[in-house]
Amino acid sequence: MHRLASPQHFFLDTKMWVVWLYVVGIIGLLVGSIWGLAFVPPERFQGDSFRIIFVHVPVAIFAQIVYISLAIAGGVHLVWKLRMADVYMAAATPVGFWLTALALGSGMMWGIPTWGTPWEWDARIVSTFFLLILFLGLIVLRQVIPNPARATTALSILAIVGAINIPIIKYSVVWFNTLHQPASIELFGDISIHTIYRIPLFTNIASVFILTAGIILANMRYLTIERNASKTWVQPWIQGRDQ
Amino acid sequence: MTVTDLHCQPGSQELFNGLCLSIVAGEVCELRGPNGCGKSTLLRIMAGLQQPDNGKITRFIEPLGYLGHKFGVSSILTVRENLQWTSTLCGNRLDSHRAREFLEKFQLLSAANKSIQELSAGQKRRCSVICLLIGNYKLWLLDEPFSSLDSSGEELVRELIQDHCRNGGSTVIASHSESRFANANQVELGIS
Amino acid sequence: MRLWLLYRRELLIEIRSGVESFIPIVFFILVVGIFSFVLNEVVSNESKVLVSVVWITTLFTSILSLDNLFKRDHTDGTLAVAVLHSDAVIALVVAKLFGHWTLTGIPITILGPLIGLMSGMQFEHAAMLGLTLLIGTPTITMLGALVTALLVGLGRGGELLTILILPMYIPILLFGMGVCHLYIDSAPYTSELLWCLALLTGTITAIPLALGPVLKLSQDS
Amino acid sequence: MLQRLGFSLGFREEINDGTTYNGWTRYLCVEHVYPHSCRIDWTGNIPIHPTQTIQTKESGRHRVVVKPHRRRRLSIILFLFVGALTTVLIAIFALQNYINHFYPPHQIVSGEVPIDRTIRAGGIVRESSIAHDSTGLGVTFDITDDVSATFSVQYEGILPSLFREGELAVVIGKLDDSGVFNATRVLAKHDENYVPPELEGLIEYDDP
Repeated sequence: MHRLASPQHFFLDTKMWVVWLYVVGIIGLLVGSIWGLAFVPPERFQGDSFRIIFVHVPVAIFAQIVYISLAIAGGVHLVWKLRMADVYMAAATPVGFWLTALALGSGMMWGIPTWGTPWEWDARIVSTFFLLILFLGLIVLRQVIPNPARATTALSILAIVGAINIPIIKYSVVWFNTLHQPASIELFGDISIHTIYRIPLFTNIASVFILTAGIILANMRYLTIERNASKTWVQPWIQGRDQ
Repeated sequence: MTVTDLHCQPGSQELFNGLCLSIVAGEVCELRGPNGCGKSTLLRIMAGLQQPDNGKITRFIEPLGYLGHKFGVSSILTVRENLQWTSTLCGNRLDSHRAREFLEKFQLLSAANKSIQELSAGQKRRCSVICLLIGNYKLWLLDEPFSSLDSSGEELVRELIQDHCRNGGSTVIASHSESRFANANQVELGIS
Repeated sequence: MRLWLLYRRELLIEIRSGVESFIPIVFFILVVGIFSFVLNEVVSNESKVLVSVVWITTLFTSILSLDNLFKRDHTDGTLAVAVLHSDAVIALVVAKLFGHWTLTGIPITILGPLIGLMSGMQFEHAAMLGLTLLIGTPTITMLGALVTALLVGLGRGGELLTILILPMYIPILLFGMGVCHLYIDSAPYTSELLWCLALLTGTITAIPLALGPVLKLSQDS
Repeated sequence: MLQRLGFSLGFREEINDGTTYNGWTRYLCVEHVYPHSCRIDWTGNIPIHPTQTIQTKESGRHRVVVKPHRRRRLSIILFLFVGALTTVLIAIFALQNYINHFYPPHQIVSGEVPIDRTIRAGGIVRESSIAHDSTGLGVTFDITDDVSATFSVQYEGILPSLFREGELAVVIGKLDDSGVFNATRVLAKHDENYVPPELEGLIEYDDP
């Protein structure tokens, strides 16, 4: 594992990984969603609108997982000052942002048929919304701080503080929601997952995981090139000899 | 204090690589070099304000006296309040007698109760030098100490540095004016 | 002893900088006034709305005033001097937090219930609002100070502050308001009150110690 | 004269040599270096402030660091520990007594409930007790805890879609002196609902 710490080895070795991750991820996603969207019988309450679950649930799960991974990378950066941790954070933040945006989007798309309004102050949507703001904060902070060394440390602190806050925000939102204005139908709450839905859902979850890992890895490779542009081993790629 | 193979690359341009330096008690070390060659960055790194990209700094004596471009005095408070604030910060007592003696030495007695905003740059610099003295640090890191000081001020500061080194302290000065210290060892920071 | 001296210095700076340090309180009164004026019929018969209004305005007032918490000392260079004394910086930071709290936290804790009483809130509801504010405002100051410390020295840190801090303030806001709403509903509110306390003790343990290194990190502008 | 000094894993032994340095008592801490860590050969003297006398170790495997420090670190760790402990305790305590969120029927019936204030009451809707009055939206139903206590509720408005007999319901409103609870809001509990693990005791309401 130590070999990967050096930027050059990282760039060369992971070339194959990215390709494989992309391939498996996309195939998995196609299989899972086609199966979920087309072949699964409509759900008793909501009929077809329920199918969005195959997109929404995996995406929402991984949005949070990416943020938690950012916080861990932040911790690693603060403690051991690993260069890779910083590159990972820079690569993973936009991916996390788009995942949360997708989760919110699919949540709304699901909201229209079931509740009649796309935006329903339901606890789960609200906490995903705040997650989106947290990601936005990370991205904005990175652009504002000119000095890269300070930027990474500030980001890792913010990521850690944010990660500590996620469960608290979730709990307080769910509590606040159920207290005042009762929780309308939970996103996927009131439908216990029958076995026939389970398989496509898990394939989708696995494939989204692989795809996200692939995208993040590709981002990291791109960033390693960009950061070490002045180094000698990077020159052949800069002239675009082989990608 | 020892600095071992320091490497710092803030922007794209590499400031220094593999720099080794050790500051010994009772010695003046002068950092020479044109503007923008990283003198103050090196000083900030030695003081611990800035993190080098890699390399290690072992500091034997913890509290360091650092005098940067900005005057280390808060502009709203008066001179006397600043002195009192610095003494509370460093933890050593400052009785009014000693404060008065410092002010007389730096001809700031008249401005003692005026707020720092009204003072001239030279007077502000003297005030920050007094704050440095109050802390009685062993190691001084001075960034252009003579800037905006008149000749009497410069003379005063130089004499302070000399007797500071005589009784065992050490000083690192980053300045581009020509050296005035006999036994100072020079560190040239040219742009390679 | 040192803490007291540093705290006095903070107050001295605030008072000496004249009106500028009273802007947050005026902002608080103004915004609460506007809200209760505009929502007049709602506020008069339903004191819950007023509680929410007061709490939300507290958040914004603290964000407004947190920006120049470290800014003045950073421009003067005193922050750099303080950071070098790693054990003294904790005392300075605590003094700063207290200074900021006395200028924004305490007035709000007093004014909030007062405004509530004026607009027809029962006495013990206003008292509960005051209690939750008393617990909430230090947490807000400390959490905000941590994020401000990250942004010290950046040009336009202020507006950015709001985006970064608001998600962190949500729990404090919800629990603080929740206790008052529950109290008004005469439902048992103990667990929410304890959550406010937990947030407070959590921030008290973590933030002052963390601020020292964070300030040191954000020196190299 | 100065050998390359690197940081190394070792334990710190403090010898108090009694001299003070501006108010701090000075500890001479000698770090005993484990053989497997990076080799440090230390010979000759270290450029320490001449006023400090140093006792050299002949085995050469020791590195002498003169560091005036105080008993600070211990107080910080203690403070952190106590703070974290109180926070966790308060959080646990808060989680525990969250459940009693509304008055059970037997309290309503036995009158331990303040009359003139809006309160929350909850229980199971008694079978076939829902009666719509003729004028329109008014509806009366009984709430019981399946043991003994039952109280009737009078409500103006649309009942929630998931409100059914035999299901849990929570009513918010005022109890008038005749024992009838006129509710301003009625909330019905879900049948099977994904309740986050840590909120087992919570009852989720549903209201259109």
